[in-house]
Amino acid sequence: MELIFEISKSGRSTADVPASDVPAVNIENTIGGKYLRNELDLPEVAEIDLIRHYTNLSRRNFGVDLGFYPLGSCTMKYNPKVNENAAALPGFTGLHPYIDERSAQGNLQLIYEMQKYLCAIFGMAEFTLQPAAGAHGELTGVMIIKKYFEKKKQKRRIVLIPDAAHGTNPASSALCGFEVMELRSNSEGGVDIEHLRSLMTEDVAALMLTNPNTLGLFERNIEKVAAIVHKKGGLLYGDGANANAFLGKVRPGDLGFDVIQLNLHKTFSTPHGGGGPGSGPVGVGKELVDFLPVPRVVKKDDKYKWSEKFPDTIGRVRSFYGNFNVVVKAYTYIRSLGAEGLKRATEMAVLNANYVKEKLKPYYNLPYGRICMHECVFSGSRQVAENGVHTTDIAKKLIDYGYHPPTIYFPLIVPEAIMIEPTETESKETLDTFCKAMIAIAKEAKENPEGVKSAPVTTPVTRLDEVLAARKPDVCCKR
Amino acid sequence: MELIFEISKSGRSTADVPASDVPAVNIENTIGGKYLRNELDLPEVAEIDLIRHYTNLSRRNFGVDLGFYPLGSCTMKYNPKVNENAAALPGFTGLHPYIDERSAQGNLQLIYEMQKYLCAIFGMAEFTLQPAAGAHGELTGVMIIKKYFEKKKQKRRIVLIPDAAHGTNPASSALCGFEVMELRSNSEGGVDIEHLRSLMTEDVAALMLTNPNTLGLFERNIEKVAAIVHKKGGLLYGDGANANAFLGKVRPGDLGFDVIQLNLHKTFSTPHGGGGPGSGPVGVGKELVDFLPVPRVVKKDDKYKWSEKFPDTIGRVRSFYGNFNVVVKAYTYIRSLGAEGLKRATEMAVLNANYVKEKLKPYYNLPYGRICMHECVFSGSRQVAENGVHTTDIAKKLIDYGYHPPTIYFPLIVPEAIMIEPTETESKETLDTFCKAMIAIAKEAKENPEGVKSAPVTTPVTRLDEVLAARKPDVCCKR
Amino acid sequence: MDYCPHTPDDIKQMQAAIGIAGIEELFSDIPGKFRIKQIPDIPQALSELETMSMMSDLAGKNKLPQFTLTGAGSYHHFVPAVVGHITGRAEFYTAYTPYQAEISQGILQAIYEYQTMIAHLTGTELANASMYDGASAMAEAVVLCAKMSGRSKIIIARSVHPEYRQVVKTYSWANGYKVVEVPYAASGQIDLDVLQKKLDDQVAAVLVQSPNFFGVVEDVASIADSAHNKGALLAAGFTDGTSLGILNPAGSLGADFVVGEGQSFGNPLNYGGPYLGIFAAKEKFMRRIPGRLVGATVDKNGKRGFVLTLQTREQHIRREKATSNICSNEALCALAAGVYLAALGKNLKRLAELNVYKTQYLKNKLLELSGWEEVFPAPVYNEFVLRCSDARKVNKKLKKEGIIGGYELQKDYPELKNTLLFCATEMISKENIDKVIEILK
Amino acid sequence: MDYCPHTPDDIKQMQAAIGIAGIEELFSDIPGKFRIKQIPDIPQALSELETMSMMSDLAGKNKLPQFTLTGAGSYHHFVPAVVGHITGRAEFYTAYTPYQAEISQGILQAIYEYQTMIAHLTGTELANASMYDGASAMAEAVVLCAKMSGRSKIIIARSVHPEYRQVVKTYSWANGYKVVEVPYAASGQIDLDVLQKKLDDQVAAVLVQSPNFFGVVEDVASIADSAHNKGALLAAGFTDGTSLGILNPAGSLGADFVVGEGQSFGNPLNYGGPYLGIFAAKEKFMRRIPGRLVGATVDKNGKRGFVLTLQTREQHIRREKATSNICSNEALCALAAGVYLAALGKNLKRLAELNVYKTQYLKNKLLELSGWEEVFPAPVYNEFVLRCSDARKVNKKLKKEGIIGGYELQKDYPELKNTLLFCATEMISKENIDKVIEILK
Ligand SMILES: Cc1ncc(COP(=O)(O)O)c(C=O)c1O
Ligand SMILES: Cc1ncc(COP(=O)(O)O)c(C=O)c1O
Repeated sequence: MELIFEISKSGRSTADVPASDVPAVNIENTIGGKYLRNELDLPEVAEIDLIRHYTNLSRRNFGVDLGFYPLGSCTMKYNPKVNENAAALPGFTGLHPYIDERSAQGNLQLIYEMQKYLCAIFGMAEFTLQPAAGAHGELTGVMIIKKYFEKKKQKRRIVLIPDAAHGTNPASSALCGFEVMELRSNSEGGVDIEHLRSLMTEDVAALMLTNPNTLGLFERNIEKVAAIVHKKGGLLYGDGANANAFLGKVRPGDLGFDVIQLNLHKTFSTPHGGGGPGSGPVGVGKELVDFLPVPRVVKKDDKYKWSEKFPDTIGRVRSFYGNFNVVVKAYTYIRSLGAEGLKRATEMAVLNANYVKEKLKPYYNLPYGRICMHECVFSGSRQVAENGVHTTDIAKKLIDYGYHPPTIYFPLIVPEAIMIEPTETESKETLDTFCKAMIAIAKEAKENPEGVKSAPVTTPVTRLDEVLAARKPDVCCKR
Repeated sequence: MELIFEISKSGRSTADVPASDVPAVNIENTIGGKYLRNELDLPEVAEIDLIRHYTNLSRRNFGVDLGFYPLGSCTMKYNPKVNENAAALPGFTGLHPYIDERSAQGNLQLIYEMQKYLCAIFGMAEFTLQPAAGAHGELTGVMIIKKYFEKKKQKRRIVLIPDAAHGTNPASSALCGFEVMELRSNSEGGVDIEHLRSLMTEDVAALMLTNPNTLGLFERNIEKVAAIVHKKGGLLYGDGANANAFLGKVRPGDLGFDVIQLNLHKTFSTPHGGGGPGSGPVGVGKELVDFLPVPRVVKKDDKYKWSEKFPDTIGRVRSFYGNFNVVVKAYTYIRSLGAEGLKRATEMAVLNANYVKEKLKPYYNLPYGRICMHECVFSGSRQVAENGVHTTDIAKKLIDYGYHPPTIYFPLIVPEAIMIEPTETESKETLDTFCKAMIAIAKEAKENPEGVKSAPVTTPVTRLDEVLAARKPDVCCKR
Repeated sequence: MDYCPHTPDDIKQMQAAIGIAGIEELFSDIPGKFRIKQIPDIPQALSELETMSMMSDLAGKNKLPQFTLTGAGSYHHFVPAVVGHITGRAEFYTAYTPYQAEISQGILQAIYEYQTMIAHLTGTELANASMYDGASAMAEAVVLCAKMSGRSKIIIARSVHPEYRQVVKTYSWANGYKVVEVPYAASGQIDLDVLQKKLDDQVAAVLVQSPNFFGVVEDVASIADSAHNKGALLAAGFTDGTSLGILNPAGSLGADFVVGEGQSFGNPLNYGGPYLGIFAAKEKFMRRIPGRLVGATVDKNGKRGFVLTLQTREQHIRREKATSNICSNEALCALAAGVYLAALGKNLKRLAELNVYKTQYLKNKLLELSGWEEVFPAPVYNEFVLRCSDARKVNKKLKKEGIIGGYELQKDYPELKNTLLFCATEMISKENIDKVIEILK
Repeated sequence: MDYCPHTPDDIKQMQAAIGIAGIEELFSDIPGKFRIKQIPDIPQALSELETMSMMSDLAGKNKLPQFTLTGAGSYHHFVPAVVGHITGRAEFYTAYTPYQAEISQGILQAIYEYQTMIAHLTGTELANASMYDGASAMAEAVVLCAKMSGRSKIIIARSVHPEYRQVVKTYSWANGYKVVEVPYAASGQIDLDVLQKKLDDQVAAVLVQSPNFFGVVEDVASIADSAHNKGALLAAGFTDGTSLGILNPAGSLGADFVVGEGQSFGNPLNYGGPYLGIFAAKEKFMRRIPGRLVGATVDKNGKRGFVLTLQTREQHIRREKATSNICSNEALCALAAGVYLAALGKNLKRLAELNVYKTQYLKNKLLELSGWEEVFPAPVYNEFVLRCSDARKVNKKLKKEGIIGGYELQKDYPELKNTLLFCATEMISKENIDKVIEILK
């Protein structure tokens, strides 16, 4: 397709500007010539052409609304439409962040209650909704940990992170000045307890644990893990991106987690927007409440207001109050599902993942044979060894079957990883046809590996040259 | 794609029903068993599956927002998004038709003003917005004519209709109890004046004229035509579906038209919705105002109200007040364009049509070589004669080029008609690439007629068996 | 605003290609004396910002009620979010009638599914792709019955929606049919005795609604028998489509045609339109019914696909001999109805039951007030008629609190003085009803 | 509501396939003592109707003002209708980050176009696919500058948005950087003398905004010179992005990074979020900047296509050595910004001019009132600071009429007692302003 710049023609525009109802002033005199720009190089397109351009672009994009999207670790569940409609109410979209609190009682109540609900669901003492995404929440969480030890006057340099962890975990720790040490997984896909014992010194601020981890496996020894960490005065951080696995089943706070970040755009069904906006609330145990970012909503006599009076706060991690409108969608979701609905979501998510695991395990290598939680991780190693067909090839072939591929090559500890997260909103029929496709691909990999390797063929472009893209980067159209 | 019934599974649903907050009553006792149904055979689908079903269906449909849609006589201009947003305001969508008039002053004002604007644009004395589409407007207009003569105690049986007219014209006349007589076109594509003279007796109630007609040609002798009809006491009815050709250029009222119906979903850019809703206002000259349908909006002391006090009215042609929300969009359009904008729309529409006509006339038979108005009509007869390629084939081939085909096989007086209406919202670039495609098809028709005849090949289905559909009709899925 | 993409340079080039020196030349066929320079009396063009603010102001001049207790042919039901998300897909709403089937499979299949759902719901064997509204659907049934039978007398129950009766009368007048009204009995149902008396071998069609305008469920089976006994056809309508969630549909009770308003199925109130006319029929009428029909067929490779079919009934083929003049219908409203019905599924029954609960609660609460009495004893769905001492005053009181009260029947039925037609859908909460009672106490 | 399509029968079959007797078995890895039966303290599930009515009630507890004269980092601009129609396309908003390029060309190309527009607009050579917001974009620039230079002192103008300064301080504290604030001069611009004094060879980055928090346009060229003289990098922000319609962008004036809030471009106020952080840079920083980057490339057939590129900067490849930890960004907001900028095109200049006209009119009218005086003489875009006798009282008076007044600067700048930061965009009409003057007279 043409670029918007390529259909631009001088003199056209979509949006017009009203004539001024106040006197015009001379801009040069008012602002000063040296501050003004000479050119303004933006595309010039008529409304019909703009709409066609972006509408046709949208048709080259795959979303959950088109079909199955089993992208592991991303929890691409269906995004209920009522959430969208609720969040679009002008009472929510139209408020300026600095409007007086009396005019924003609806928003403040929503934020306050959302925090309470999250506390109830996760067993934490308090939540902040300020972080804008999961990784932002991690950073906030790690900052809280840093502040905690600063307050205690303890200098701890290290954060322990399992080898299976998501890349944001080490990156967030590093962005907070910590040194990262990798914790090995054991043969069962859990924490290598001995290794943890050996690493867990008084120089360790925290263990960042994803539970269930990125293999989709629940840490059976969680009690022991928490004890080891706490014994040395360390804190247990939970990456809650996988929370869809345990709503209504277990609460991280009860398991000993001191800090946890959530991904509302995963667990709580807010749409991912092609890469955001998300929302990454952070929950903490009692000990850490004072360090939460400001401002925080406080309730007094049935009125809500913002307060910055928390002297031990880490400060702010974002302007205003976070991705408020995303929170509205997640709030709507929680209210419409209720406790029973959230539990059922988790149960069906785990049921779906185990079902897919069982169906596919005769055809693909399953590195960890345990019951999985909300996702299952296969390895394409058999296909590589036997047919030279890589996981990428399998993924691309799935596109031709009408599916978004699973997450691939993550977690890093599984070679040729294929990480399938069906989510609870998919029906048995969908899983059955998906598994059929996966099985057909396994067969084709044997019988006609080239057919798999040349996929996809049904897309507007075939496989793209990523090496070229990185070697000769073109990230800005030069006209 | 599967039918919604084929993905149905007992026990699923998308929309739930709240628990009752009032006491339940026994339905059998309350209503009586004999009045109750036993089964309710509706599809049962989860929200995710419903959304995927209809979203994927939508992707098998072509709209103006995807590309060029030169469907002659249908004026498939771009539908501005601001109109959609204005019409979606809850103040417009949320009102019950029987709400008291004081609570509906906004709507009443809009209707009142819309009628005035249409009067100004078309030079008529009064308008009604009650008819729901063009054909409904025609029927209303013909009823008004019938009433007029009834009132005059004249029994006129006949309505004259040119051979080039749209099928709704004779059908509407017949639905009003008139006998239809066909008026011949002359070699120039205009009214055969002599034939008109010979047919125009005192038994003729009206001449139904489309001007410009369905050949896209303006009736040069309109003054003479009107005089002949009026001389015999007949009325001149204008099918205003082609009004996009003359906004701000000429007013039907000035030309002698006594009644005219409009198609807001053509001329005034309201989207066509895949076949409706439309809106077909009817305008009349002074003589006919009393016969308009009721209720009518009247204004008194800056307040608006509905009135039924028009004893000579034909009555009602529809419940309530017509397709009000469609009118909102057309009103928005008129207000945003203003007089200048409407004129410019017409000018560019006519310019575009003539441009296409000039570009394509070396390649396709042009039965009438005159300057055209907002559309031009070619004939595929050359391609039939030389290559056995029919207009249908050309149309289907255009689909493979990414275009919606023009109207074909209409008007009936042009063999193998290809009726192209570009509308004013299309750019020169779009017309140029479209013409290139048309020229390429003309070439392919010569060089590889089978290639044209086997089109389309890029669609989810190839050519469909219409004969089978009519011979063994399946209009309701039997499960 | 200006939606034409033409730059001055484009215009110059295009003029040159056509061989004209100025746009005005293109209008030379219009006799000069009639040509105008500008439309008079139209307000100035507005920018998009000005347009939206002007339109918001206008919408703001309407006063949305807290809630409304009037139905009377237009029903406030909850519209599930999915409906708007689907009808808002540009591929659907910016398309024309699907003349070119290969690139219109989306709307064609959706309408085929709609037809099927409506046929099942109405107890008939088929339904068309939609008519303008319930009233015109009924009027078209009249025309069809008269044409098929060669008879020209039409019997209509007085308990049919007053506006529908007006539309039927207008169409009948235009075609020279005679319309005879049959009164309602004390029960609120049609007076079967009078009906039988008026039925003769000149009657083409009998028209009733069930539920009728008073909310009362008619004994359609008996009416059908009476009509058929005299060789007349029965076209039965309904008021609120959601009643079909529990009521035995007229199609199953012998009606030849089921016609009615489909607004209840996912279409907003919209001050009366756009709505959609439902037209369903027994199979034997397939080749005669008005309106578009989508049919299933196969493509060259044997793959299922959908087309507009049986077009020889239609105006563009048959012209003055067509069954009807309808061309554009209400496709997008039918799409909404299809999505709505697919979304509810069997829950339509529960929704209908909920409507009954609310209605009975409202009715019983009102009847507890002094001076209120029931007018019709026959069973009702979600509307009912009560008499009180001063209907206008009741509505005024409610209006003050932002509540739209009942429909005052006296306007259309002079004999029904101080009666109000109330409606309670799922949108009315117990709290709402209790408030009404509080106000009227 | 329940979004799981599982019927009891489905569940039974799936359990059998897995070989379990009940769902609970799937949770057996969770130590029994921690397992709960139900989440406590969550309100009961709601139907869709109840959900919407509950949410409407909640939204109704907010009071939308008639209009607002506060900007201060969040700007009320008109959003052309096209923006919502595009971001409302399900293919866009229900997609994840485009890891699989072949079925994500839509968002990839749209973001590539966004990157290009932002680069041009900011006078830089490239821009990333978005950050969380303006404040975190600035903070990420700090981290990058410090990492690249090995220096750890950060200079920030006190005229930078107070919340941005707080975010910068938080990130800096976490990384052990020292943040030094430079005061504003009497003009309202940064005090260049103090800046120069504080600049030493330990300074990694200088941070300013232009327009700054007071609405004042900074002399970015001079600031850039000063910074570069000491080997420091300049990250220049802005407040209202529409100012770039007329102002010479910081990128053209020597800034190494242009960071700021993109909300003004087609994103609603939304009570502060989601917004989008703009991060633009000179070409030489391409392989170091945080955030996603879309790049053009070709497919196997040589056809142009787009991919996420230079991913070795990112956390999923480099983990703790990554440039930043950012993963999800604000793609849909960036899409909105791209559509907005493409919709306005060169009209962005006219829009910016209109903002200036409105602002000057408001300012001059207020200055005509007795007791009002200008605080800063330097040129402004669409915000300005005035002093009056009682700022709180002014806002209270306006509030009574449903108008949000100016931002009270005293909260963040104790020395600026009784000063108000006003903003007038194209959304404020002359009538609005005249009304304000009438109220304050
Ligand atoms: C396990 C895990 N943690 C953290 C994140 C980061 O979340 P976000 O993309 O919202 O920053 C992800 C996202 O992919 C994840 O899968
Ligand atoms: C010339 C003409 N007249 C009348 C009509 C009928 O209009 P509608 O489809 O709105 O009933 C049409 C529609 O195609 C038309 O082209």
